[in-house]
Amino acid sequence: MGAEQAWLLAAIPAGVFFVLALFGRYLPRGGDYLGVAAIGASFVLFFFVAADFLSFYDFEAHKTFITESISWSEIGNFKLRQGIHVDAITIVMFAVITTVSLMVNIFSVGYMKGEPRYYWFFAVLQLFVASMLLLVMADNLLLVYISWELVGVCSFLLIGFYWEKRSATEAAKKAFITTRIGDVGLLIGIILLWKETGTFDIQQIIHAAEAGEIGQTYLFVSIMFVFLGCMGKSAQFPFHVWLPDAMEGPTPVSALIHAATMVVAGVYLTARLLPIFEAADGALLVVTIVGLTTALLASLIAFAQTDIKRVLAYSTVGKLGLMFVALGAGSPAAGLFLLMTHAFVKALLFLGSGSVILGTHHNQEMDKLGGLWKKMPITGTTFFVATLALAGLPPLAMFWSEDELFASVNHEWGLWALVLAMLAVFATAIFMVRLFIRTFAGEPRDRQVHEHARETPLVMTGPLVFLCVLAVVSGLFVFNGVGSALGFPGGIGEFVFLEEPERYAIDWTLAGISLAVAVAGVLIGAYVYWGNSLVRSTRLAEAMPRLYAALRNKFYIDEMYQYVIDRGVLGVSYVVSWFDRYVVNDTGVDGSAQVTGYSGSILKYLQTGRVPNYAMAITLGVVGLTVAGLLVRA
Amino acid sequence: MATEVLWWIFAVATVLLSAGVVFSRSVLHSAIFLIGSLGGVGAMYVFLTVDFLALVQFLVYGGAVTVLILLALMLTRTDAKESLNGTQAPWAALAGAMLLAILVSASVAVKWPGDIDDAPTTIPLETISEKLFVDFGPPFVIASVLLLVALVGAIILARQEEGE
Amino acid sequence: MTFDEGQGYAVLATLAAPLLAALILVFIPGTQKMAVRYVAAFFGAVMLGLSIYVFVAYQVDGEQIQMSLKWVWVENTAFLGKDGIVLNLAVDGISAPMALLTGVVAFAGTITSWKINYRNKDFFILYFILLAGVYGTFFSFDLFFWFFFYELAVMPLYLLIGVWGSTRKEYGAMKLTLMLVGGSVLIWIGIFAVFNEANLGTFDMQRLFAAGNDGTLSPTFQKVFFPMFVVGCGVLAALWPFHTWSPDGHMSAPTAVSMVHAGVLMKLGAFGIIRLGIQMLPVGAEFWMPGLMVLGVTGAVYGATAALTQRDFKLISGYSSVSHMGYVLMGLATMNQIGITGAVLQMFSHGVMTALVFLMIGALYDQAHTRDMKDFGGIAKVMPMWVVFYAIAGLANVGLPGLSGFTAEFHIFVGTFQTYPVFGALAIFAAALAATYMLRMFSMVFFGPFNPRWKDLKDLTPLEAMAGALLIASIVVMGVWWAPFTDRIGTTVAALPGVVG
Amino acid sequence: MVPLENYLVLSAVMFSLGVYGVLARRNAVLVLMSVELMLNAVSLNFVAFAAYLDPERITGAIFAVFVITVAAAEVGLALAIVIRLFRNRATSNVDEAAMMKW
Repeated sequence: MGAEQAWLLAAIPAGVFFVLALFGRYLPRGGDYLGVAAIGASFVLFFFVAADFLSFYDFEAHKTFITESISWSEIGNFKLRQGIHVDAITIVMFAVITTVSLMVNIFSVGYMKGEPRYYWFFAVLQLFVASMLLLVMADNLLLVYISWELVGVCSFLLIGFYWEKRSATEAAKKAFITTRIGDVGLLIGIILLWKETGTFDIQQIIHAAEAGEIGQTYLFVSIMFVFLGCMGKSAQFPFHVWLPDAMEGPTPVSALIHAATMVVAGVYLTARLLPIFEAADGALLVVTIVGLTTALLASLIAFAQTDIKRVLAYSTVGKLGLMFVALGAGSPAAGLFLLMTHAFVKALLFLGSGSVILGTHHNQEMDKLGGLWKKMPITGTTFFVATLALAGLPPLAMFWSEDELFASVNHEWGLWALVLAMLAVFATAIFMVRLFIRTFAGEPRDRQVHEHARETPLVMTGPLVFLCVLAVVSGLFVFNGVGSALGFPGGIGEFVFLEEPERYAIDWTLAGISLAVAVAGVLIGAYVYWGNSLVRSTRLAEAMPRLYAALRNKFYIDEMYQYVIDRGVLGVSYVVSWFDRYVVNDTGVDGSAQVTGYSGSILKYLQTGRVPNYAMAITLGVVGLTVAGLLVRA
Repeated sequence: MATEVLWWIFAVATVLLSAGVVFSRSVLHSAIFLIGSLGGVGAMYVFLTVDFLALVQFLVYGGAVTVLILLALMLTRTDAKESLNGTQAPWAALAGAMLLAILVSASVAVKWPGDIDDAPTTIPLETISEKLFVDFGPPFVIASVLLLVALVGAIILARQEEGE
Repeated sequence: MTFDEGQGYAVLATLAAPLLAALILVFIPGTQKMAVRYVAAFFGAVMLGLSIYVFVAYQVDGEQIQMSLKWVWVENTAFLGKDGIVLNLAVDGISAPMALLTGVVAFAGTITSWKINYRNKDFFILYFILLAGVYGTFFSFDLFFWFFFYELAVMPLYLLIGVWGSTRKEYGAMKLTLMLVGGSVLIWIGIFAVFNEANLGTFDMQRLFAAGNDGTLSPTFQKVFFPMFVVGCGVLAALWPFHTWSPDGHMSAPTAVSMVHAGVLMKLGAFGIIRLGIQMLPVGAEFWMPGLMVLGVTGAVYGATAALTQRDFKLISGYSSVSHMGYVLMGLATMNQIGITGAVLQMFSHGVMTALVFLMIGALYDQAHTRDMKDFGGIAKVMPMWVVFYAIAGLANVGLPGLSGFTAEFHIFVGTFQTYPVFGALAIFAAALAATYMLRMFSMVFFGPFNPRWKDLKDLTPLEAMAGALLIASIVVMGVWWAPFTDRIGTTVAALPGVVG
Repeated sequence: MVPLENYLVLSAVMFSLGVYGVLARRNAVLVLMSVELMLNAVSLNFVAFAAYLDPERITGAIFAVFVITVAAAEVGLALAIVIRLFRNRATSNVDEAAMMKW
């Protein structure tokens, strides 16, 4: 089992998908064990792949990849190959995806118990993971696009899992269509890159871009189209609207979407193609600006949300923005490191909130929760750790990754970007504390909910604990010592890099500021939201009613889109339908038929029905034709 | 010379009789003129030395057809006061005249190949029979079937049905 | 008997099977409805088998035109010279997948029609005659017979829709037939013009193709008559703005006829553009292709836009057919190898997926007797298998990778970008619109709160499921492993005149 | 001797008279008689051509035989129709039988 067989990682869950989809309903327990086993197998295989990859690793050149491809189709010069490409980025993504997916799968066994279509949930989950794994190991953009779309359709199926609920269906539709609009850009970008380089192979395209074989403007335009796809998938402004609504799916699905699959696809692809972004002047700046805008916007909106999952969703949007900021600073290490730590933390948070939801019998409104820590100690503790981690407190994972981020942003763009990024982190700290306090701490707001709350079974708390450990330690991967001890060439910066490896050195000033920001955020949050009365926060909201309303309504972006869709897109469709019905069909087609009929109704009077008239017509016709013929000949 | 004079007499007679058919004010007269006219054509066949055809002409037209027509006239008595001509008679005259002009000018203007001024070549009966029964055998048979069909059809059409 | 000749008989058998079926059915009394069904199903299976054989037996690295079989019909009379009219059957890389498509859709349609009870003997006779026409058009390399079979395929539609149809069937049938016949007239005029201009005294396509290439058909002539063929065939391919028969015709047609019509017959139009347009009048094609491209893009975007707000299932499918056939025309108009290959792929792909869509619509309509989407909701509760099948068809429509629609559209997009990047971008945008109207329908019909009015709906019958599974298998095979298709199509397309590699 | 043109002109005159009769007459039997005139004119033409221009093949003469045959059949049928018409409509005028119009 070497890295060349990495495709097995995706193939096993994919195979199980077919088994479960076709026969799942006949299997005992809906075949959930098959699902867990499949992803467990992928998880185990990942270690073999990683070990094999590291055994190949060229410590001198500091860069290694393993690639394997087969010919797929050939039309003249248009040759398509499909294959896998395993390198450092792939290994990191594998680690994140397999780990989180496995935890989500195990958690779902408890969470989804007794749901209708239990087997179907697990089936689609397998396909979801398989597509994502395929996406990160694809060696060409065509395969990237294929798995990209498969990820999209799986998210559609999972978000809309409770299809009896109109809101779930609508959310699924919104997710699919919003990302699909980005995908239009992606496909255009891919084909534009192909047009210039004649290949879909990612490495060859990167070579071509780096060698300057593609004109600057052309390269910029095409990579921006590709980036549109990344924005859509990764819920960047202005495509971020689908992600909060995607909460309508079962909570484990949210965990998967937010942490390991779907949204990180955009980050992954940007990281993968980062050399091209670098080669195109200005592309990185666009990435940074999009990332910062999204991060700030999402952090603000999260303040005014009351649904646990919705708050978490906006925090994801914000963190995704920060990942793009990291990538925009030209540091794939920072971006992927943030992706990884965030994945563990966010999976933990979502599974934790899933645990809360199940423990309180499907209640996810913060206004009805509170004081749950005592009732649900394990969930509460892990959630607490995750909250602090997301807020960026040391020594928890996200502190280190955000530190890396700040360092690279500072280095690349200077103070303005650094300040904005920190602002986003600061806001995150505040609303995460708000979330935790209102859910777990203080006095219960709804007695009934509180009394029926209970801790969830081991199959759910187990993954929580495991992820909690990762949320604490995964940040340490930044240190070279830790990396080397695990057999890696060093810390994340030495493993994933663009041009040359960066040795991690902690910048005490930045770290201090970052720490200060996080602590300040946490304290302010605690001050504002502590206690049951909500006096301070209410006063705050009342002080700025319009801002509060704007935040509460997510800056009216959804309403704006709705307006555009209703009035714009559907309006055009009505116009086209009208045009087709009345102009093309009734006027053009039926109209010509009517003209024929009308002429007939006039000309019919020529048919007197009297034989002599007809005979006369014939005779005159003969005479006329003869004369005409003679004239023509003369 | 004698043939020519004779021809002219017959030709003028034929034309006059034909005119009688279409201009006469009595149906019966028309029918009688028609007999004459058809006989004139038969005479023309004689001039053209196709005696067999002349014979057929006299038998079929002079005999069968005219009898049929007379029979039909008797069965469909018409009101004597009624005009025999339709409203488009003047136009019909015009159309006929135009057609005549075209036909005559065409017959005169065309330069026919071959020997056209001399007497026509005699066509012996043997040639006709050979052509008719050997070369045109199948059409001949078909024509006979056609006659039979027409006969049956005519009977069916003209038959008095029950309840009429 | 050489190998090739033997295979020629396979082609002849494929063409003869539906005719034989129609002939046998004539002698079965109309009251023996089960016997009629068994005979029809048997011949459907035979056709499927033979079609698969023809597709597989086509040698990828052999000559372009294989399995040839000639039977001189009329020659050396009046205006016809040597090989005047020849029943010239053969297969090339484009007609091989088309034959396969016909076999698949025909078989699916046959077993779907199992439940037809009203005059099913007459239905099947007409149905098989139509199929014979389709096969004949795909196989004929003689202009006369090409047109003969083309008309043979179009004519039975009138009766099939007019007698066995539903909603406004007389109107739909009449409009469809008149528009298609109008197109045929243009083709017929064009065929005689070509015959006259080439002055070879033959309707043999290959000699006429040669005439088109070596200048016997003058450039001016080609430029004048190319639009005639394109419009004439384009009517059948739902070329914008001659597409309006498609929504109405599909709305009225019975299930199997919709399947065969949208699945196969519409492809005859595009096929005709390849055969008569690109192959016979290459200069005209080169001159007019930008215009066809514009019409194709218009159709693609227009159809997708109009489908957004429809409420009748069949209208959605009708408009989406307009949109997808727009892609086919775009692919043809690229005049490069990838684009035209993509167009043929799309012909196949659209055939199977639309057949599946109409199969599903029929399965619902037969029970619900309404097609207004607003009436439904949460159907997934009572008809889960139906929903899965329909969803697969819909997603193929949307161009989801792994299903045939993506394979085809991807090639078309790549081909279009080679020559017309802006149109390519528009087409990709139309594909996103496709996602919108499909998902809108999904969420209105499949999902949402269950409407108890439909609690008695039954899921697919085993026969329908079988037909659907066959179509889905085709969709998936082409979506995942498209090399067998591109190998066959690509080489033949490369040999078309005026096509860039 | 009599040249070919004479026959042609004669037949042309007869034919035109027949045409006039067909167009002008109302009585169906008279129309039929005029048709006979036209047919005879045509036959005469055929025979004349055969005798003058094509004495070997004499297709014209043979054709005349067929014309006479067909004419006989036609007269039989036409008169049957006339009788039928008269019986149904009590008229044999062709311009009164206009049932087939729109």
